[in-house]
Amino acid sequence: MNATRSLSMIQAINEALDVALERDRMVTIFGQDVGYFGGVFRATEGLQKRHGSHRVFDAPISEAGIVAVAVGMGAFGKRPVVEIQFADYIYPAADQIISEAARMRYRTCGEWWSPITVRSPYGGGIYGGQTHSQSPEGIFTHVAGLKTVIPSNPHDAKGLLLAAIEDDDPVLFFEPKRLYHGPFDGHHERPVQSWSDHPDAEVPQGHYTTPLGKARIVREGDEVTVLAYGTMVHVALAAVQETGIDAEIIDLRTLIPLDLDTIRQSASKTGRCVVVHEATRTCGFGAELAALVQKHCFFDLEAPVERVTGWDTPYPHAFEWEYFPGPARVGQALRQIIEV
Amino acid sequence: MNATRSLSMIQAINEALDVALERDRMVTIFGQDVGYFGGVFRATEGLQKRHGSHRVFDAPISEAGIVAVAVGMGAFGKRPVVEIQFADYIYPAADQIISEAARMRYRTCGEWWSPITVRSPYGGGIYGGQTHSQSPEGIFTHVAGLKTVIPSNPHDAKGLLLAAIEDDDPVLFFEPKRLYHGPFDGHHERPVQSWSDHPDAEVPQGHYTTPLGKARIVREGDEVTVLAYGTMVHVALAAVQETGIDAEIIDLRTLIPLDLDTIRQSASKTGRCVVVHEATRTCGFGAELAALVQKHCFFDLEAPVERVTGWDTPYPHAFEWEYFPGPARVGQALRQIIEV
Amino acid sequence: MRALAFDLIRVLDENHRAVGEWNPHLTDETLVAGLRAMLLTRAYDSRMMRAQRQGKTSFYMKSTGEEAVAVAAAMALNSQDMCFPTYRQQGLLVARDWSLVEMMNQVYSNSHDRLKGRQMPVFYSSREAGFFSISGNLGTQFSQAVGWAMASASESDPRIAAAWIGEGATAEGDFHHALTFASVYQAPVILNVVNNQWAISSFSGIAGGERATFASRGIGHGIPSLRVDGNDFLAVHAVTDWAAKRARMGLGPTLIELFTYRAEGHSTSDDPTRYRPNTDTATWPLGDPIARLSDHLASRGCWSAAMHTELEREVKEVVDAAGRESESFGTLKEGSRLPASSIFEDVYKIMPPHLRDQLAESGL
Amino acid sequence: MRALAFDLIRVLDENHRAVGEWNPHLTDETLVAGLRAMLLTRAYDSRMMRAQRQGKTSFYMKSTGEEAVAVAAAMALNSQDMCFPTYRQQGLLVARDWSLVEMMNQVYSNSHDRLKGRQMPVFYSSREAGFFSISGNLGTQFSQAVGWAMASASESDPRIAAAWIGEGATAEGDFHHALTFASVYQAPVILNVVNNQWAISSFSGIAGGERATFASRGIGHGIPSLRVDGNDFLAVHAVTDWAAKRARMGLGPTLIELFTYRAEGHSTSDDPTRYRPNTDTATWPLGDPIARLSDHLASRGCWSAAMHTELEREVKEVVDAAGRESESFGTLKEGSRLPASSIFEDVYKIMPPHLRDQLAESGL
Ligand SMILES: Cc1ncc(C[n+]2csc(CCOP(=O)(O)OP(=O)(O)O)c2C)c(N)n1
Ligand SMILES: Cc1ncc(C[n+]2csc(CCOP(=O)(O)OP(=O)(O)O)c2C)c(N)n1
Ligand SMILES: [Mg+2]
Ligand SMILES: [Mg+2]
Repeated sequence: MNATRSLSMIQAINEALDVALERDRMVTIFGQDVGYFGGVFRATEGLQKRHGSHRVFDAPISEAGIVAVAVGMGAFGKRPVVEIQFADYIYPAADQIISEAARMRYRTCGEWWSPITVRSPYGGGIYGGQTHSQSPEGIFTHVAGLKTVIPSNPHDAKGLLLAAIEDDDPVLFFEPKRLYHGPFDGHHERPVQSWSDHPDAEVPQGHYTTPLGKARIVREGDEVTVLAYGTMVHVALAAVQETGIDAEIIDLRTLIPLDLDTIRQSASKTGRCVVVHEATRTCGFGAELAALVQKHCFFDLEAPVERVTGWDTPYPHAFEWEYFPGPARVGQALRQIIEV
Repeated sequence: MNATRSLSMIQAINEALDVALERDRMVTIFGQDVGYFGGVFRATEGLQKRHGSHRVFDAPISEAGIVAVAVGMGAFGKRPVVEIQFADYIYPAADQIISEAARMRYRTCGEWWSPITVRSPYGGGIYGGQTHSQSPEGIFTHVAGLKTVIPSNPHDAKGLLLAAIEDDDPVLFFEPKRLYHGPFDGHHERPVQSWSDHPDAEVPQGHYTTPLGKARIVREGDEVTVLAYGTMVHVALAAVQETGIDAEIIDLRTLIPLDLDTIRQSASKTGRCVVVHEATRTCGFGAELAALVQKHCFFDLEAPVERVTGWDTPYPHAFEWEYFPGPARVGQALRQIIEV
Repeated sequence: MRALAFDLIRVLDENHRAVGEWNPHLTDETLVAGLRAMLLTRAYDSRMMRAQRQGKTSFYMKSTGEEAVAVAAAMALNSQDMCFPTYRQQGLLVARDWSLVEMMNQVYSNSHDRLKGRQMPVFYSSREAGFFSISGNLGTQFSQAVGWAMASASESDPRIAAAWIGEGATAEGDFHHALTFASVYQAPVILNVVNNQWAISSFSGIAGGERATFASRGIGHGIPSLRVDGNDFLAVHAVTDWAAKRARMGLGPTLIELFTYRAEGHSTSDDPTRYRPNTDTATWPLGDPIARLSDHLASRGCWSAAMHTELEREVKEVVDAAGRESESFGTLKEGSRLPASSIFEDVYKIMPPHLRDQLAESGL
Repeated sequence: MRALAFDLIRVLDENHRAVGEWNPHLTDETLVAGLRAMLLTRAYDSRMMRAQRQGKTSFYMKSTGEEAVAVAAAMALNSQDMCFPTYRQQGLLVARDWSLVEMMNQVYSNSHDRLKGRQMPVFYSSREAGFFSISGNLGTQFSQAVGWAMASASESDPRIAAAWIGEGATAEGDFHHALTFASVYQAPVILNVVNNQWAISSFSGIAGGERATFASRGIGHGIPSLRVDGNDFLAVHAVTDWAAKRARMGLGPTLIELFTYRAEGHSTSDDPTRYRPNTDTATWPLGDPIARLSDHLASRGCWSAAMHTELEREVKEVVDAAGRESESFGTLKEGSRLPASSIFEDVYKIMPPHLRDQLAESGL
């Protein structure tokens, strides 16, 4: 393994892009403000300077155009990595993602495909209001042909992003923006933490991949299984520490394809399962997880699968902490479920 | 109650639109080919002639433009009813539906809202291939602020459509195109049936509404609950007849807001639940139903909630009957679940 | 006519005189009112910017240098005409005498915020002021405005619609849909492209601005299109008035490109020194619209430096008084707030069962 | 230059002679090859239409009257240039000598269908023929073509891209995005708008065609734009050649409006008598492109009615032979089929666990 250093998540993402550009001349990066400026979150900082403005460049404010151009480039043989500035702005590109990228391989029987990666910061907690805080993953996990990846720490962010870029299927790579600069457990009232002392911020230099489709057991436990991804992994950890409940926390890392084996084993072992996500509840990815767990672990379950999620409302600017499923709400769900 | 006649579903929809235009001069109908021609499925036939081309007119091929214009008209005080020619073509309008129509009331605290109805034929079974067969309801049921309605017969189609139009929230009204001209139970190898003898094709004249948010128990039964909507209600009925299993079949009619009470009572009574839809499985509306039923009826369930759905693939042209969750597959699920 | 899409309509000449066929011949009173609204907008912006720096809110966006775009348009329109703005036309609200306190309450998400803390700062909405709810998703309002205008026309309502979009956001499909529908249905709408030359860090060339003017986008839709000096209050007033008259006469849409300059950063989250050489306002292309109007008034002999200074002082006082009042209702993180349970309201007209359940579950 | 977007470029005059500055001066052989490809396309269309009426497949779409649009373009392009067509440019495949049997296999979704029965009839795809997979969602290919062209340019690949869109579908955002990106990055792409005057039941005016030409949409993006008689084989060839040369020289995109006429119904699901007065092909505006090219060849003294009849007979024989061969591989509802389990393949490159489970569950 290569030597490691402690990086923030945004640095890890930047490094993954740098490595991808270095290793594969077909990798091309574009999006709004990603070129000269280096991205509003600095994910592409320095890349245009290092790799040239033919490979890293600014795009017009047209999410649909960005994805369409990526699909066309992918058909040519490029490996485009595009940025949607906020996940909330992915909807104009919905048709190109759902009708085109996701179905290209299928409708051409493998004659063409869309080896594209769509990076996008998602999630709340930065006072972004309803149009800079959304978690739209559940819309895209319904679409056959797409993969959806969400890292929870710098190490995985780099490894998963490299795996996503190298993957020949279209991948939506949602980045928990609240984790860019530090692990965040939902305690917004406490001082901001940095990644520097975090074990998962030890990022190897150079190239490595974290395979898509493999979950990670972040914490082993016997009383209840917590399924989470992105920011919510840290929230779940805080809730477990605060409640003292011996929960097994699984960081899904990839929603599609899902590591059902790991989930099944854990939920069958603990007999209880809490699903946590920031997205609105109804028809969110948690619905699928609950449906799967109740189906595959039915006879082992002691209690219904519970969901702790964002409410079925837009994300309200001034009340984001009432919307956000923080450690108190997760902890309460844990306490309740082990009583059943 | 007004006198009834037997109508096909497309006639019932046409009549609902006619009644709406007649009763409320703010109702305005537009979409591709809906004006002079009367719509590719004839849903708007004769309406332009009767109500004038200022109220019923053709729109450019721009789903996003159509919905945007409806949102603007709604803000003015009109009550637009727009048609998306096939549900597969709703994605270009995703941003205007999700970011705008769905959130207008919330973001303005009721100062503006979007009293719009988006009608769209959905579902397969007409050799439409992957872009004329989709069931995208599960994407929109995830979005707070939208209502989603799917009728299964002419009577409900008229009553629900009038209710949808009169509703002050944005409603997606998905019409099972395979039911336009007759009830269809999935037996594609059998002669086509017509609505004429069907009890639910008795449609009252004039105005009436079928309330949103109320499911209908299509068949009472004790052994298992089947949750279905649209075409699948008829498929479920066929499966029940063919298996002889005493299933309770619930036609949801409205997905959001959902009639959870009716579902809960039934599943608690039968202890078994099969969810049926034509859409792809993962993160479909069936996931939400399974998640809800296992949560609310956990201690009454004898078996895990099962889902019989379209596969997680695009809808293949020549193999649509292998994709379609027909009575054989539903019947098999029923037989299996009562064995548990 | 097509040439006007490539030209640059101006009224003020180098000597600050109003010249040429577009001269709107406005009265001194109107011009002073316009100057005051622009100064008020600028003073408002600077107080709110400071408030954000002081942590009183999360975010702010100034319109510095672009005040004429909004203020002159508002004054040329009827007060009942419906505006579909972006986040940089706060001048519309100011020129329409909408309450500064209400605006501030929104920016602070405080206990008196009419939008109940739901929207990010500057995403105002005021039905009363004919100012449509600002969307975070760029471009969406442009085609909505066309729908509103179509509805107004079909009701023979005298009100017309006006929409604004940034030159960067013209790349969104909504821009195209707006032009298409406006042209096909000849909607009574004014479609304004505010070309302030920057879209966050990207120059207008990334939106196609180096290949043709934004006004010329109208040509392919058969929409009369004008390109105007957006920092020339009189020119903006004149073209808006022309377009409004056309719309009211049933002659359909007009596209207007307002050439201006974003004199400051994109927002409080932005640092323009990272991507453009110099933010010195002295380099503003076309010149500060406020200074230019003030100079014009002086050239008419009805205005002086002293009067200008006095007006500046007066508007600052107005803004400060409003600020004090608004802050007494709380700021984002301090003072009284609305009940948090309100977050479950207005998702639907009537709260459906699942939201009632969630409200109960939330304990709010 | 801008005037060409409002004009109508023609080469053939009333006496069927090639005249004017756009005359491509093609050889007799080239023209006869073009005529043959157009006739072959028409014969193919009519056989497949009949096959659909006979229940051998679910759906079909003809290109009658628009053969020159595709065939002349294919002949002016290099055979390796990449085409992003709509469903009405089957002439591209024919002109590139792609196998008629393969095309029919796709229409029949039979056991030899390269697309494994997944796509609706006429949604061809052929990497070998440089013919991009047709999408059911109108417009999407237009902006994808720009991306392909940008990639080609950045690799200094000599191939250029060409895209087609119906005049109705220009209302989609993709059209605007294509123009924007093509202009900003000066992509080597030819953007063709096929204005056949109808979009199912709606006249081109519903797409804005009564307010301005579709070619003039390029002006606002600074894209050289030409409007051409799409039923004039020589004119289509000439403008395509001109645009291709520009693209290959690195001079960027060209927009071409091909003015033509959809002589038949939209598809086999359509009945045009319900919305337009007369489908008599004799009323074709601009005239049948095949007849016009045949007359032109006659005017050159190298073609006769007898030769035309013989060519018609020959292409019919070719089509019939292909038809027999393809039908021997099955038709939609008869004969051998591919294994149904193939529906689970190619959703992803490697079948993920949940699809393996569903495949097992399906029993296919
Ligand atoms: C659909 C969408 N995409 C991206 C963004 C992020 N964004 C916010 S403002 C902005 C720049 C807009 O520039 P312009 O349209 O020129 O307006 P200006 O800020 O100059 O007034 C961007 C990219 C957004 N809000 N919405
Ligand atoms: C996004 C989308 N919206 C609507 C349709 C339905 N549709 C199919 S063809 C057609 C008309 C297209 O007309 P035009 O673009 O002029 O092409 P033409 O058929 O004349 O070649 C429509 C509305 C579609 N396929 N895709
Ligand atoms: Mg700008
Ligand atoms: Mg057409």
